[in-house]
Amino acid sequence: MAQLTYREAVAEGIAQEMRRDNNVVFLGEDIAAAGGVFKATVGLFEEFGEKRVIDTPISENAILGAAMGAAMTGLKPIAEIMFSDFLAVCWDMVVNEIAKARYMTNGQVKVPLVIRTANGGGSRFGAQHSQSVENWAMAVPGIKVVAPSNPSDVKGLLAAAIRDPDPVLFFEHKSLYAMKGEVPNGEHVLELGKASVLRQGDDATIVALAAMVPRAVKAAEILATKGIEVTVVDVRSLVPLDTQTILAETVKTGRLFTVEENPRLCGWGSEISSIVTEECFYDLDAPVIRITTPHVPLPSSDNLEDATIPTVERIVETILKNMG
Amino acid sequence: MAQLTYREAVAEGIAQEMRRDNNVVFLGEDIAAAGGVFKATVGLFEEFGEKRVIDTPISENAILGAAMGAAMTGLKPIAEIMFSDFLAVCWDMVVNEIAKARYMTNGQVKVPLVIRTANGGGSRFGAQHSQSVENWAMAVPGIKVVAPSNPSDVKGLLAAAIRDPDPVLFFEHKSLYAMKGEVPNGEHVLELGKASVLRQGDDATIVALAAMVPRAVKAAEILATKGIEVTVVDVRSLVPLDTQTILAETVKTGRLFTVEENPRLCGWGSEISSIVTEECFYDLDAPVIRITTPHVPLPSSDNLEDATIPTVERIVETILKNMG
Amino acid sequence: MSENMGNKVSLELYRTQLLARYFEQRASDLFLENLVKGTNHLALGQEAVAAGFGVAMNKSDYTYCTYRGHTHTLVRGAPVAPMLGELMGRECGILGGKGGSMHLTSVEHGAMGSYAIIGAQLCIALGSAWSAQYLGTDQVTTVFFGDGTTNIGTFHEALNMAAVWKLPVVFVCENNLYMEYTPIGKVTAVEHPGADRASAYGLDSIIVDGNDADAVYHAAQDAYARARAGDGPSLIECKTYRHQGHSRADPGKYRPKEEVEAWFARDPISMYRLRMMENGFTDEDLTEMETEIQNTIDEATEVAKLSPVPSLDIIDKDVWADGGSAWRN
Amino acid sequence: MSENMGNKVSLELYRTQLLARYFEQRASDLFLENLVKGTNHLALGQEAVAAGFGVAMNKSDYTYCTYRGHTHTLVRGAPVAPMLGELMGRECGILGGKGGSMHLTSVEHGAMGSYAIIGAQLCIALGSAWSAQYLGTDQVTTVFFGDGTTNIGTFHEALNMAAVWKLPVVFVCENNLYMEYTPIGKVTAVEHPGADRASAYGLDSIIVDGNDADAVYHAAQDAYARARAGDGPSLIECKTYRHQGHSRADPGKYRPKEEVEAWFARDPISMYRLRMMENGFTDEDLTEMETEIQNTIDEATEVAKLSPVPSLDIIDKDVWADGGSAWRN
Ligand SMILES: Cc1ncc(C[n+]2csc(CCOP(=O)(O)OP(=O)(O)O)c2C)c(N)n1
Ligand SMILES: Cc1ncc(C[n+]2csc(CCOP(=O)(O)OP(=O)(O)O)c2C)c(N)n1
Ligand SMILES: [Mg+2]
Ligand SMILES: [Mg+2]
Repeated sequence: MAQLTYREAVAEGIAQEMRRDNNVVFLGEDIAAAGGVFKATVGLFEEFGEKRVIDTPISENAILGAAMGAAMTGLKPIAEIMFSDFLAVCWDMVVNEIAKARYMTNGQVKVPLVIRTANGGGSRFGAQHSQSVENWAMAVPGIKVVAPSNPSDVKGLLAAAIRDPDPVLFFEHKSLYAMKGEVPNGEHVLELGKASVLRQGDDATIVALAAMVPRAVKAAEILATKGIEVTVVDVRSLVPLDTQTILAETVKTGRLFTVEENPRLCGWGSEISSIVTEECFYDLDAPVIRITTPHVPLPSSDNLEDATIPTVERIVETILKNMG
Repeated sequence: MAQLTYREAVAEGIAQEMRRDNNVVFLGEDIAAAGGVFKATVGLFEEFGEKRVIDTPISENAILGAAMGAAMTGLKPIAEIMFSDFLAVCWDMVVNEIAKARYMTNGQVKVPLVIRTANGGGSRFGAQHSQSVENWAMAVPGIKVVAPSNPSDVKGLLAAAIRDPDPVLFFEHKSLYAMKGEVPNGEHVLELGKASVLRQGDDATIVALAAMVPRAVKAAEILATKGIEVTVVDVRSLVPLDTQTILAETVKTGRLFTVEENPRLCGWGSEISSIVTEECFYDLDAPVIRITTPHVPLPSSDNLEDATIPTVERIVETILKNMG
Repeated sequence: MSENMGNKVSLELYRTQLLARYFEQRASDLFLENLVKGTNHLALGQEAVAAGFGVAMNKSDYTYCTYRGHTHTLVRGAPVAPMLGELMGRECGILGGKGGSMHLTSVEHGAMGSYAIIGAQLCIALGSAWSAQYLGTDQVTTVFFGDGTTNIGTFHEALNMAAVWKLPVVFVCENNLYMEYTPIGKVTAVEHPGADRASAYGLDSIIVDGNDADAVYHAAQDAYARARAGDGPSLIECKTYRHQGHSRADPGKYRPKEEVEAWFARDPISMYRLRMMENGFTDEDLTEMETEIQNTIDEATEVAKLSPVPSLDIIDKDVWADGGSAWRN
Repeated sequence: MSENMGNKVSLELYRTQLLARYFEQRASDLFLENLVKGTNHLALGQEAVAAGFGVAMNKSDYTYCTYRGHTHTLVRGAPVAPMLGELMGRECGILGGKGGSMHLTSVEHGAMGSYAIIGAQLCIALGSAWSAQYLGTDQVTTVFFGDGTTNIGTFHEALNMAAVWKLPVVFVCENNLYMEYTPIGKVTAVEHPGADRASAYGLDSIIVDGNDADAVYHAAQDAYARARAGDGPSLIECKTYRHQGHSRADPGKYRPKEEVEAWFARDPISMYRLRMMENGFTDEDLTEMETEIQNTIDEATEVAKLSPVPSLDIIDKDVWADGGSAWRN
């Protein structure tokens, strides 16, 4: 085990796979010589050279197009879209091309690629650089959606995403880049589509993702001091979705709270709430409660942003109120 | 009352508003001289001339950008994005610019515009020209989302959208363009955010939108012959959402079925299911059941497409199975 | 056929154009018979472009085309019955009936797909050019698109990146003078929507007569030589004209009669036939070839007609590499 | 100040550049004091561009700029304290603390916004140019963007549509040689990312010294005259250089020392000061002006520092025209 930051785990995950497979290539804006605007790809250019680690123009459609065509013809590209908000600029490539090609061609076209992107709020960057858009991706058939909450998962899930034969949208959380954690040395590959249960309790279950995971864990600790024991599930991957774990952990406690950074409407919480309600209705002691960002663009100043995204306090209060 | 087709009602709704307000302008690809690829805008160019009804290059970002900037400076633009699938090409303009401008500028920037687009399947056009993406729009704070199911609503809701001081994404359903119906003569303006109850029954409630509305009504008629009386609610507008009507009509029957063309994950049905479950949990006799397109891109051939989008039969069977 | 057939390339160009022409005519007929559903964008009148490039390229090369992509896919060698079957939504379809007319693809023939959202394929084409460059193969990528497509952002991004990376890719703008129903001049800042933009990417301005298969073929050869030599992309504007409306729904009434007549008088296939005869082919030779190709189309039509509709099972297939569509465990 | 101040425009250009310079220096200081959060993209070194256009345009004209838009917003007359307050996330902020450094806007001054997603504002700028044309006002729209922005699709779409519609809009490419940390030459197919693309839209190729406020001012005047005469858009490439890194996080190490030195030697403000003195202004005159502007910034800083953080109430305000954020009844 090594102590790595979340950002270092990104570079390590990519490096592990680039060493293994010469056909893994990496492109994006300022990812090479500069090591990325979040410094998450430092060292890759030096190790793998300009043929495999490539600085592109500001051309998000060309970046994803090039990645797609390369994936169709033998390479394993990793493309960075600097901020997940910018996926909107090249959304056509994601949803209409990359996600649909295999299906539309009856399996002829294969698109094994990874799109990495910095997702989420907390950096005071304002509404165009802070969104959590993993729900957008979940709504699109044909693309896998992964969002790790800690350095070890970053390395293991990124490696799995690169090895996956299908396109994967990999959401790194920009407010976690500085987070430190234990990461296995040597080859580390996880399986996509497995949630992880971080803590177990009898009273309620929380399902969270990415930056909401440490907050959920913290909330659980506070609740424990008040005599409420909650299970915390880190979803890790929205597609494929580990409904087995989510349903099992919900049934055990009879109560489910989802904690998501998505704005209120049509977030992934609504999907999980709907699945759980449909499939475990008679096992629920109370309705599923979604804790979300309100349905507003994200404001930029510290106090406003902090009050908008779900906080530890809000999680605790919401659970207390509903368990009271 | 006049008998109009859904497509004629589009032209009539636009014409009504262009006659009223000289600052209403209309732009899009092939919408002027040719009257639109769906012939939904025939006659407007002839009546209002090339200064107000404008054929554009294939430049969806420029179309929406021009509409936005014009809306910010005194005009009331209507922009057509030919197929809703193409919203992905200019998604940045919708979600990051148009939807957020007012909020980010603390109310300084006003964006009163309408984006009209042909949504939905049933035309054997394949996966890139058949999607129902109203759920994408619902997920974005700052834009209103309307989807009419009949000619009268087309005219009345389009007029309301044009008069609305906020940006509205107006989803016309391409498989309804040929539908005929009674449309009020003269000025006809509805209110955004009001669902309509098309039929009332005691046994269950169906909530549907756009092309799923006539199917839901048909299903209700078939169910009635089997002794099951269902309420059918046409949501009409996803944002604002008429939760009062949806909740009231669900509580009356204790059972809710949503029927949507969206692929399975994160469709608007999941949002309504989550709201209803959270707020009426103890009034529900059974879990909310979502009837959706499976989570696949839409296949093109007749029989495959027909079997993918929810059919009258599937609605009937699902309700029968769950009421059985 | 007789011995004096001469130039193999001419023969191949004529044969390829005929195949394209007869296929499109059949697609049109089947559409009128209501055996082809949805929509259908025919390249009738534009066959010389697909043929010229198709004949000039190597079998291992890659191509990308548009919703108007029947002929571009055919010229790569994609088999006729599955192509027609796809238009008809049959089980034998080259996409199993899942894609339809706008998405014809035959990866085994290097036909990497037909793309129905304007401009996307220009960016995707960068990728196979990049992989060929990376892997050190000599494969060149050709990407077809229309005049109207030069006004969307992806055109610009693709051209710039191709030039910067010196990719082996040839951008073929088929200027048929219309973006759907709108004359290209009404929506474009320059006269030649492709050629007048080449310098913005440091490329030569190239215009060829897109109704002359030989001219297209030679331009293609030059571009391929350049690409294979590592000298990067080319942008070639081919002036041509479609014989029918934009798609099934369009009678094409917006086009001036004289313009239509002038272009029909320059029909690529009639012109090429005349040239073949000037070059010593006999009417008999050519008629024999024509009959043979027409027979191929007829036979394929029968095969496709006999094919059943796809099994509903495939709805849930091939979203993922494991063959299925499961999004949960 | 003394009587011999001479040319009013020069004075205005110098004053405007100073205001921009001192504002950016203060923003930088406040950032280092951790009073400005998030990110901050300064235009230090590029002030002559914003000033040249700002002085040349009419009060009623429209402007659009980028995340590097402090100076472009200031030159329209946006008040300093609310500008600094916005960077600091205070209640007095020009956006109430909701937008931040990357979105400065002052609609009442025609500063129609700062846009943080590359290229979008070029398309949005079409709209106010269109409305001015439609309504028959003489307003011209100016839109600022960087060299790196010339490679995204929206650049292309905006330029083409502006040219086709003959819109009164001026596209100002501030070529500071870098797209973030990447030299523009490494990712661009032509030497002059703006000017070498002008012909693709039927426009003249125009390059000006972006560190010379007079040169910028004259180019702006020409473009505005053209726009107001109904002759359509212009694309002007201004060569300039930023004195700091791309944003807060960037020390700018990727730039060669000689390059940096050469450009610092061409600091627009020092150069302009010399020219003013050559033209008869005294050191005293100029120092007086400098002090006055510095005082304005100091006073505004105090005002902003005293302003409280925004009330949490505003989180739910102004999504909609009714002032609220309700999505349900
Ligand atoms: C992004 C996008 N916008 C609009 C369309 C609708 N559309 C289909 S074909 C077409 C015209 C294309 O014209 P051109 O590029 O000249 O090709 P041609 O059809 O003439 O071969 C348009 C606007 C589309 N498919 N994708
Ligand atoms: C669509 C999009 N892609 C990437 C970015 C990230 N980004 C912000 S500034 C920048 C560089 C812009 O360079 P240039 O246009 O030269 O402007 P400058 O910063 O030099 O003023 C990039 C890539 C963005 N904001 N939007
Ligand atoms: Mg064309
Ligand atoms: Mg720059």
